[in-house]
Amino acid sequence: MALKILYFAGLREAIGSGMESLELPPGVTTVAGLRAALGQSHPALLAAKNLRAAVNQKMVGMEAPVADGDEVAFFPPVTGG
Amino acid sequence: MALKILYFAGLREAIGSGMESLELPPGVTTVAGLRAALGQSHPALLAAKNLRAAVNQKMVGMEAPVADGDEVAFFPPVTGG
Amino acid sequence: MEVSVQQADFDAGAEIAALSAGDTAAGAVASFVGLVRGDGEVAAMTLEHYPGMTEAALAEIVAQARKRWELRRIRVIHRVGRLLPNDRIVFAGVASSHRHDAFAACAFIMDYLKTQAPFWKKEELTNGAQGGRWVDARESDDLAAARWRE
Amino acid sequence: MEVSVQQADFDAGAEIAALSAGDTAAGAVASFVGLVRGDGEVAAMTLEHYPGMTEAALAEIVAQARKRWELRRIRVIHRVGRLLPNDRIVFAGVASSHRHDAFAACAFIMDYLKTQAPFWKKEELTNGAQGGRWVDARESDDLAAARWRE
Repeated sequence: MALKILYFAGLREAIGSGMESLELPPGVTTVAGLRAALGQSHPALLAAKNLRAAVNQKMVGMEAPVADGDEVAFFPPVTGG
Repeated sequence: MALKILYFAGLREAIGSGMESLELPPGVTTVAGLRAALGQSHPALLAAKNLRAAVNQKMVGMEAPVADGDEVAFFPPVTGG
Repeated sequence: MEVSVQQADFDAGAEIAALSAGDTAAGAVASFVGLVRGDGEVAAMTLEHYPGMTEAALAEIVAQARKRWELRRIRVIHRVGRLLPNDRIVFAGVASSHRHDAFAACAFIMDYLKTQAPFWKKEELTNGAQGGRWVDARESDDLAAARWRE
Repeated sequence: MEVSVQQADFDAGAEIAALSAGDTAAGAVASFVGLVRGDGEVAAMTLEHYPGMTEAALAEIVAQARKRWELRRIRVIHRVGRLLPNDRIVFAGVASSHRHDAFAACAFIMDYLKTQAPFWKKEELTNGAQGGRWVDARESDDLAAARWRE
């Protein structure tokens, strides 16, 4: 089952897309690994300082696991409130 | 000029009056001294635990000075809010 | 008008709106509403106060808050007279550019009001106990006010 | 309903009233309204969010507050979309039997919301700078949230 990848705010604008769908790249087991793999086509993902991530709508650290079928979101630090 | 003495809440009820006017008793220079002097006719003033006082509408300690013409209030700890 | 002592109820929404109306520096409004609690034992309560001193004490509390934090508008309303369980008693609202100042000042005003403003509550009991019962001051309120002096 | 994410404005007075309506144990209602600040440089701002996660994150923050304090009703509303200076952005309201619990929980909810809820603000500048400017997260907000973990 494919991964659903979401981008928000300035990162979404830099990448030029808010969503994509792809198979889990071979060898990727964590958010950090996914970031590195996606960064090959989206350099903004690698350049982002303080990048935050969520897996299945829960904020997680970069060491968190990712698996087939997950919804993974990347975004800058939040600024609501 | 006479002192104006005010009593509030439970103390007012115990004394049976909310206000009286009197000359500064001889030798009385502080709130504590006034309390002792008034206590001869109002035992509730002496019996009151945690008695609070205000002179000219400012909360003060028992050691605060009193002078002719002052408005002095005695009352239990406040319970507003 | 920053402080009011009144029998009438207040409109918390209108007060909160007024605290920031037209003031684009007021990014944060913290407020507090105190209500009469009812545990079934208390049928009503009557708030007595010390006219003249009450307004001065509330104004002094507001002035102290302004010395401690960067604040915009402030509003304090305290009701007096007879109130029923679930009735509103007190409103404190503070506008500031920063939420921590607004929260701290609002909590400070309530803690000081509880120990410095001359109000006294007398409860009417549902069992009809004659004359009612004056509410005792709580040590926890003194401790709460004391923490701001540390 | 404890949390809402909506474009529409909210009525703080109605929300505060609802937090204690008919609940005689709710003697204290602390609330917060956050507004768009305007310093002349910012003409408007647009709030983007992560639909689905936003509601879950707010509900999780409310659940954490309930674990820490004795609370009655809680209400959190966050607006999204385009807002002007002085517009309301966020409401947080907490009812409790005790004012310190109400104040602490309301401040906690705001501190956590600022760092845990997926909202992002983009400012439109009055000088018309193309594309606007994303608001940077502030370290002070991280520190404010961190103090609750101590």
